[in-house]
Amino acid sequence: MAEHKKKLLQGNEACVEGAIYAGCKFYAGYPITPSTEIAEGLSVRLPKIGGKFIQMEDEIASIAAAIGGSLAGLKSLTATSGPGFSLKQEGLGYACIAEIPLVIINVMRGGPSTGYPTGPSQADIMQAKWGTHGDHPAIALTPAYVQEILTETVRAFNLSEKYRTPVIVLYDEIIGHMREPITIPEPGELEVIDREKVTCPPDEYFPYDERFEVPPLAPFGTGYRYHVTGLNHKKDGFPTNDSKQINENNLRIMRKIENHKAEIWKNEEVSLKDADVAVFSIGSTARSANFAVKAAREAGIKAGLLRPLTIWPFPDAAVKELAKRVKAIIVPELNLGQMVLEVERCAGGACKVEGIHRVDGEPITPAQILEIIKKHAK
Amino acid sequence: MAEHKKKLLQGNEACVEGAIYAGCKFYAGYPITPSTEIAEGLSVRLPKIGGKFIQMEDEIASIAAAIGGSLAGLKSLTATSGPGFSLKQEGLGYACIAEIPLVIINVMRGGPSTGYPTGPSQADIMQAKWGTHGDHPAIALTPAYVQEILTETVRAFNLSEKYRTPVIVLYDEIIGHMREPITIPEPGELEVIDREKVTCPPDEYFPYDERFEVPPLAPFGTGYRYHVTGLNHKKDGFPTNDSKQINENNLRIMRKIENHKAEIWKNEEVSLKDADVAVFSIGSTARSANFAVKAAREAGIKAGLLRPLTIWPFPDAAVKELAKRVKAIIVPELNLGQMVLEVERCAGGACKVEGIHRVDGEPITPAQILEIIKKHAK
Amino acid sequence: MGEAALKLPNIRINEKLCKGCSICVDFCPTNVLEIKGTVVAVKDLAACTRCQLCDLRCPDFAISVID
Amino acid sequence: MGEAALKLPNIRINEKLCKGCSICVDFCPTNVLEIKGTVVAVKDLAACTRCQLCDLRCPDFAISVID
Amino acid sequence: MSARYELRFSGSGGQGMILAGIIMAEAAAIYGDKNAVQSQSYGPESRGGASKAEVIISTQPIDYPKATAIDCMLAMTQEACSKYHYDIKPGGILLIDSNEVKDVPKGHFKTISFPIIETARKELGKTIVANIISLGMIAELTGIVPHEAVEKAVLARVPAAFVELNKKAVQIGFQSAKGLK
Amino acid sequence: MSARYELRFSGSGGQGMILAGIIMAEAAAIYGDKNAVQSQSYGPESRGGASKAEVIISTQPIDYPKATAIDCMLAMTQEACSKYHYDIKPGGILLIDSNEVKDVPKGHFKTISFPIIETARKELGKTIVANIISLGMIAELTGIVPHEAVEKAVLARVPAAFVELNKKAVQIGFQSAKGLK
Amino acid sequence: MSEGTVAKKQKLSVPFDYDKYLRPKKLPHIWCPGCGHGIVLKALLRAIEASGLNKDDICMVSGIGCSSRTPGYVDFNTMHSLHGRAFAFATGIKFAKPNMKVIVITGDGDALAIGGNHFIHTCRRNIDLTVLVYTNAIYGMTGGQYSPTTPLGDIATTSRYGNIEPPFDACKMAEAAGASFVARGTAYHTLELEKTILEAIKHKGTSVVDIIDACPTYYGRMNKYKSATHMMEVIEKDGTVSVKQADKLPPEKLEGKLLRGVLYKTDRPEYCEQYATQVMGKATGK
Amino acid sequence: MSEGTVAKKQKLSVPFDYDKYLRPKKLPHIWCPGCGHGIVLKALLRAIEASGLNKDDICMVSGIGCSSRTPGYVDFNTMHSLHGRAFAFATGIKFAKPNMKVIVITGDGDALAIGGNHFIHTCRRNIDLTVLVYTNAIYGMTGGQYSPTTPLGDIATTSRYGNIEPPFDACKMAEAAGASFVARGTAYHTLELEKTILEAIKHKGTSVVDIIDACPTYYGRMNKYKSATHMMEVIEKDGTVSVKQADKLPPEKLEGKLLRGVLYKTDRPEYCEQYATQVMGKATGK
Ligand SMILES: Cc1ncc(C[n+]2csc(CCOP(=O)(O)OP(=O)(O)O)c2C)c(N)n1
Ligand SMILES: Cc1ncc(C[n+]2csc(CCOP(=O)(O)OP(=O)(O)O)c2C)c(N)n1
Ligand code: SF4
Ligand code: SF4
Ligand code: SF4
Ligand code: SF4
Ligand code: SF4
Ligand code: SF4
Ligand SMILES: [Mg+2]
Ligand SMILES: [Mg+2]
Repeated sequence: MAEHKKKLLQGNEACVEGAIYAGCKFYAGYPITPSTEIAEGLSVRLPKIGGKFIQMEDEIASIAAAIGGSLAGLKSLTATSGPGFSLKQEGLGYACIAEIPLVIINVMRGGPSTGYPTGPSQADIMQAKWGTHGDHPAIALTPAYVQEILTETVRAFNLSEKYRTPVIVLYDEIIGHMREPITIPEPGELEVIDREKVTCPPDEYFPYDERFEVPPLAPFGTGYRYHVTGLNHKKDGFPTNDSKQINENNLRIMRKIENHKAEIWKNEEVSLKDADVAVFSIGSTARSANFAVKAAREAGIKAGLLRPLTIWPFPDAAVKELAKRVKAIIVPELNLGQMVLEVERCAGGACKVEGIHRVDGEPITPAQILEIIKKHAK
Repeated sequence: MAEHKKKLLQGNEACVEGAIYAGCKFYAGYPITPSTEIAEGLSVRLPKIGGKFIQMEDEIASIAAAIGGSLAGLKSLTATSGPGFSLKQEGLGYACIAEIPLVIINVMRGGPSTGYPTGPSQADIMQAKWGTHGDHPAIALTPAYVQEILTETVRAFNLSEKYRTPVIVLYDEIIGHMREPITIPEPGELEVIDREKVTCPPDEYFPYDERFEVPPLAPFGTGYRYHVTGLNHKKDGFPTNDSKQINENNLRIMRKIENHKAEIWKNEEVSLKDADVAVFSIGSTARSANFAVKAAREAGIKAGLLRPLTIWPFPDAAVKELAKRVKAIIVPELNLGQMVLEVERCAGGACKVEGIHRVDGEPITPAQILEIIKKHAK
Repeated sequence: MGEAALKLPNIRINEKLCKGCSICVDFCPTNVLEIKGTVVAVKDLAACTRCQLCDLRCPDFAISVID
Repeated sequence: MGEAALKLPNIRINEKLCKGCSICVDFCPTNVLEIKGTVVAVKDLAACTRCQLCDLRCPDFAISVID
Repeated sequence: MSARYELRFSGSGGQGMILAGIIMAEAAAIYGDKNAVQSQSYGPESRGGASKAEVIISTQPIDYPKATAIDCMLAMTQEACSKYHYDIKPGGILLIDSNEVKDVPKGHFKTISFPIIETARKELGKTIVANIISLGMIAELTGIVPHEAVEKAVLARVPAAFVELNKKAVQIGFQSAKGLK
Repeated sequence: MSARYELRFSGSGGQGMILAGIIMAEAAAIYGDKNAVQSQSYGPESRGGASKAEVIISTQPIDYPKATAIDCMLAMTQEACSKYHYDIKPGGILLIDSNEVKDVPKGHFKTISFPIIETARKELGKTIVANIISLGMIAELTGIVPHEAVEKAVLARVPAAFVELNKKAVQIGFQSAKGLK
Repeated sequence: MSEGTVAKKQKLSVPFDYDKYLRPKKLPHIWCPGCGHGIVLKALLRAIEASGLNKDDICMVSGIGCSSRTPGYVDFNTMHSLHGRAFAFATGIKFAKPNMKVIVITGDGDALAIGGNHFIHTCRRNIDLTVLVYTNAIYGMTGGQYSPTTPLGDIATTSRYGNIEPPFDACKMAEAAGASFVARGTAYHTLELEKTILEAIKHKGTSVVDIIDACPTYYGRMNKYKSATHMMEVIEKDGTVSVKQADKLPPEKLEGKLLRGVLYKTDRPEYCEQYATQVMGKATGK
Repeated sequence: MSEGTVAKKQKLSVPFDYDKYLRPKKLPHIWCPGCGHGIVLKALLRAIEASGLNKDDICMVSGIGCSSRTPGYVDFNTMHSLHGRAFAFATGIKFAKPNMKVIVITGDGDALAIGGNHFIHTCRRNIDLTVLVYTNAIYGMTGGQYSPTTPLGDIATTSRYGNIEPPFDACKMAEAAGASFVARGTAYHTLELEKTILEAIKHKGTSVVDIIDACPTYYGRMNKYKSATHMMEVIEKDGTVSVKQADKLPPEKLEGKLLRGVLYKTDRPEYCEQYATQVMGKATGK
């Protein structure tokens, strides 16, 4: 039975399956390597299930249309890669302050600029948090396996609807394009969170009601007429000039994520309990790390892996705790040093922190990681 | 004599003076509060001195045109604020990898999104480093006084020409719009670095020659015909597929800044030598901090101020050293916690680090800072 | 109708909304209105022809004329 | 001129550049060319009218005809 | 810090409060021998509503550019007066337009009333120079900058055609304030 | 890790190397009882040039998806062969098209030559199925996946009109390889 | 035909109850004394009344600018989005909920400078959006820089020596890009504008109305107009000719004048309908 | 008139020495077998030869796409910029160095999808750029998604059920936006194209040449064209009519056909010149 559900899919195809499973009904995007297969897949699938696909004139229009689709009540997705992700930054900030659920996929390729379009990279991690101007909440998920791209895409939609905020899914070209056998879950097998329905009378509805941690969002056209703006606003959505309200507006959108970090975090641990040396890694690099950790264990070294599936909010609690009980944390990443800065900060001097960085378009190999593990195990 | 040169100018007007002094001959921009006065000033001034001003159709076109102007040999500037800065991110990455000198001013206003357009903010600091996709070098300067906006604008042009890289000047709306008496320096009073002239025969010219740390840039139209691309490229500027060369390309643009951090850094210290409690602050907030530090000293507390004028590359050496000899570093900033993360990382647990954050559109007052200084002095 | 013609129109001015831009004054064909201080005022009600131009062109929802 | 007409044209093919797209073959009015393996080859040089269409439409700088 | 003198000019957008602030700062720092910084607050629209300009004058470098305890504040409208008077320091001065500000705030400061706009209209036929009259008055009331410096600063900022008008306005300000101290 | 079996299919863009890799992975993981991952490398243009697909087959979960030491590699062109043969492991297999690869690389692996494309043309009249023939050969040479699984996987991937053609191709592959072991 | 005569001919139910469509607590609006944006808004509200649409079914989306503040004052589903991007946000909303009437309010800067690409692509798709461009020849919100509709030679804070960039004709652009309804109106001709907007709202497909109105604060002051009234008379009244009149006028009388009224109208398949029938239809095998 | 006849009439110096303008080491280029981009490039190089311009004075700027790879192969001052932004980069270069001849190479996606706004603003300013749009009705580089010029009903990887977005007419758009020279050519009519490009290069002001060429790999395959040749015959030869012929043809014969040749040409002040005389002139009191 289960065998029939097993398929050999590309990471990007699994993303399509995840979106469909999560109830995504709206996709707006603009093609870019190596994320295009997501758009291609959804252009075929969505209209079959009453969903809509639109190819917009650019990435800016894509995120705007996706926000519009979401505000009109459809779970919405846009997918892109580096250059397109940079262009979407202004729209991302809008979704944050207007509190519109939205999922954004960034299949990371070599940068900066046009860089190395067909090469893998993990160099947009910091951008996922800091790319748009002003302070804003950030949730970003980092699957490493094709099956996980499916489940994390579903989780991204869930978090985005639950917290009324854009959620980013980051994965590198390697897992975006590689194929693995995966199982499409049965309906009901994975949790799917739908937008909370608004039931109060329209004149009692405030789209940014501070009484709620996450005020429910009534889709446009459902009888709740209200105002949405990217300006700092009051609970009724209208712009304000009052410093108290501006403050409250800015803090509330952060708080709703900050207060629920523990629920948003998701870490996978591999033989970490008794580890002397830990590896902290995501995506395809974490797969190398996993291989290396197993090899280290075989060689008698107590190595372990902390693999965050939520990179933003940064898993600081886990890293702080870990730093106290290991000699070193090794941070291999396909960039010139991003997560390693956060790990260093959280470690606060409690253990050594060493990054392994690679930006030549090739993956970090298990051997590279193993070597550094051995160095710190001594 | 000097009196006649003294003028009461707005921060943004001082930026205009700085640009003119530095030899800026090309401005391309799109209006946005609170940076518009820079464009307005240069639209009047540039054509008087043989320079060119163009108002483009948006911020993306603005940074592109400015890069074009620079490649054609003119020192070029573009200025903007939050939303426009987000839109310029893709172009910024292009300037980094193509190594085109360029100065970008971001007069910071309340964000995220449209936010609070007339309110001050310091919430684009992390964006200045991480806003564009992929790894890339970043230089960002942070003046705090009107006079300093002039001198730092000149320094920005100098660094950008010297290192063939975009340089960002970040200041908040308060100093952008406030007026102070300033002195326009005489020609020769400040150093002005012009682009190194290329003299080799055209067939020996390689725009990305690895033999130089910073290969000189021959402007388009001067007989050196070469290729410029945002793809990873070889020394001749043509795209490459070779992992060694991709690696070298990515590392070299970082290295040229990394190796010269000490020259790029610029810190002002106020009574820091014997300080027990230090404040780390930039822009208008540093002015409050200065006030607070003096008040603390008057109250017998050994407080001091470390005020970086170069925020990127982050002054890690100074902070690391400082952390070892103070009880606490206080980081007041008009955001919800940006520089404080870097300070924490550099402190590495050696002293306490506490941020003071404010995002209600009002400045952080000296009293707010003094209170925290007192707390840590105990 | 004849009766209505005899009755003077009722020109309602919302002083809180009027910004004194003078558009209604300038376009009134029969000089009914004037600016007084910073807002509009009726100067010659009898001359009003109920043409509605003042209302139609007021940018501020500040004036209306009721038959 | 008469002499030139007698002389056969020189059709130069750069096999390193030819991608075998067949455009030159298809548009040659007198069937001079053919695809051999993966690249173009001359089949009937005598038929060549020197019309240059093969050169003009070759996307790959791979063929030229010298009088 | 005691050398710090804080002024606030408030009124409605269009009454020239920012210009008054700029001129005062120039009088102190360009035509006088002090330091000065001038700043202002905009509403989010950058147009309309209450408007304020602040000037800090000091013999020392000025760090914090915003008011902390106002030495002298001008209020040309009721809205501005009510909104902004709260941080006048004990012993400070509040100068109000007597025709505009009817609800006079109470506090440990000295309130001086004068029909500034009316004076501008009556004496000079132009209400537009009310800000310059008030500038003269403040110079006289506070003594923080010499009259000559204020006059020079005013004249440097106005177009040639309005030199005489403004000269008169600032003098009227000096004179009017004399009797009010 | 010893359970890890690494395959590489290389040739030029358009020869169906990636499809061959996908089918092999499906044979192992969908129609067989193993795990498999398939990955590929593109040039920066995503078109033309040498192309390679890699398949890792294992009885255990597969972490690192790229080749570390190749058990069996196919090279359909000289360029691909020269570029990609370097990490075949000692004792591994290199299958080459004997008409295409003239400069046969040396190493501690077993090289097997066969006119794959020519066979496709001669036996089936279509060079397009050369990749399927090679797939059958590799299945036979390596024994890593059962023939039935390979056949099922091939047939599931091809359009109905080409079922017979491909069935024949894969059988030719199985047969041709038998004598070459 | 003067606007006065029109007023008499057009059956007016006066005074019009604007409050029905306003969020009255939000007034006074932020627009300067004499700003044309308020006049345009009134014409729009009357057109909406005439259209018989239900408030719940109307969505209004704007970008950033003085004009783009309009949605804040009206009691519909309203969105004040990003500078230049209103079209794209609106496309998402409309495509997701095709039964809503989606109106885009935008300024000449918002629509034609930063938003130019979304403007033309909206027209090309012929998605059913009603687009009102408030064309005041300036960037009002940022304090008076020249816009893509500022006439040649005119003064703005970034063209102190006179503007050298030729202005766009939004109507020509819309038509070339594929909009199926293209019209122009002015704030001065407010009743005619109401009719034009009503026609635009009723049209199925992208309808663009370019509306000439005045920014007395910046454009007016810098270009020596004495008042808002003066601007309305010179620019809107004397500077335009209705298409109907234009037919009867000799070419010299038309020179330098913009045409008012419905300039282009055609019947082309609408995007959302096409998607429903062509794409979803084929995908589901219907 | 067939291209063969043209070939005979137009004085050909054959074989043309393309190497003079190429960076021969960079060949073979990355384009697929039969891709029209190479044919267009050759016409361009011949036109440049005919223009007599010096290589040092020529700058070529492109965006991103297969077409935008052109600058890498030619020996000028070349810039491969960002997707859609070539116009803006080129504007900066031209404005900074008005003596250079700046040529923009762009694709239908690059120019008309993401770059649409810069395209129309370039035309509006009438800055002296020669713009060649390689229109192959597809996004080639990313593997065959529909573009703003894909015909209705056609198949692409994102329009598997048939495209429902009406295509742009780049020439109409350019003219409406203000370009002072607008023309169309095809790769098939390569000599005519050469002449058209030469005229565009010689023109002062923004000149736009929309060039229909073929992407056999994606657009061709998905839409059942047998070969590059087949595409050139059906789309380029039979699908277009030259303006000269068009005058003589009855309307039914023109239906569904695109016009070739110079479609619009006028003399309007050029941006850089205006800046020099109007702005710098006034600023310096000259
Ligand atoms: C990305 C971005 N760039 C610039 C701005 C600044 N800005 C706000 S409104 C505006 C122009 C508005 O002009 P227009 O659309 O004509 O509206 P008006 O104010 O004239 O009604 C500009 C440039 C912004 N908010 N966002
Ligand atoms: C910002 C950004 N978005 C998307 C892409 C991906 N991309 C590269 S080329 C291209 C389309 C190219 O189409 P076209 O301009 O028609 O050129 P062609 O390849 O057809 O010649 C796209 C979408 C990119 N490089 N940058
Ligand atoms: S209704 Fe007509 S006549 Fe009466 S006040 Fe208004 S404009 Fe004047
Ligand atoms: S038009 Fe309206 S706002 Fe203007 S003066 Fe008349 S009533 Fe007042
Ligand atoms: S020149 Fe003409 S006739 Fe000769 S081969 Fe070429 S196309 Fe054929
Ligand atoms: S047209 Fe050129 S590339 Fe094509 S087959 Fe002929 S010579 Fe070869
Ligand atoms: S600035 Fe101009 S456009 Fe804006 S509200 Fe004022 S008059 Fe209207
Ligand atoms: S994909 Fe299409 S456009 Fe690109 S090179 Fe190949 S044929 Fe040309
Ligand atoms: Mg405007
Ligand atoms: Mg194309």
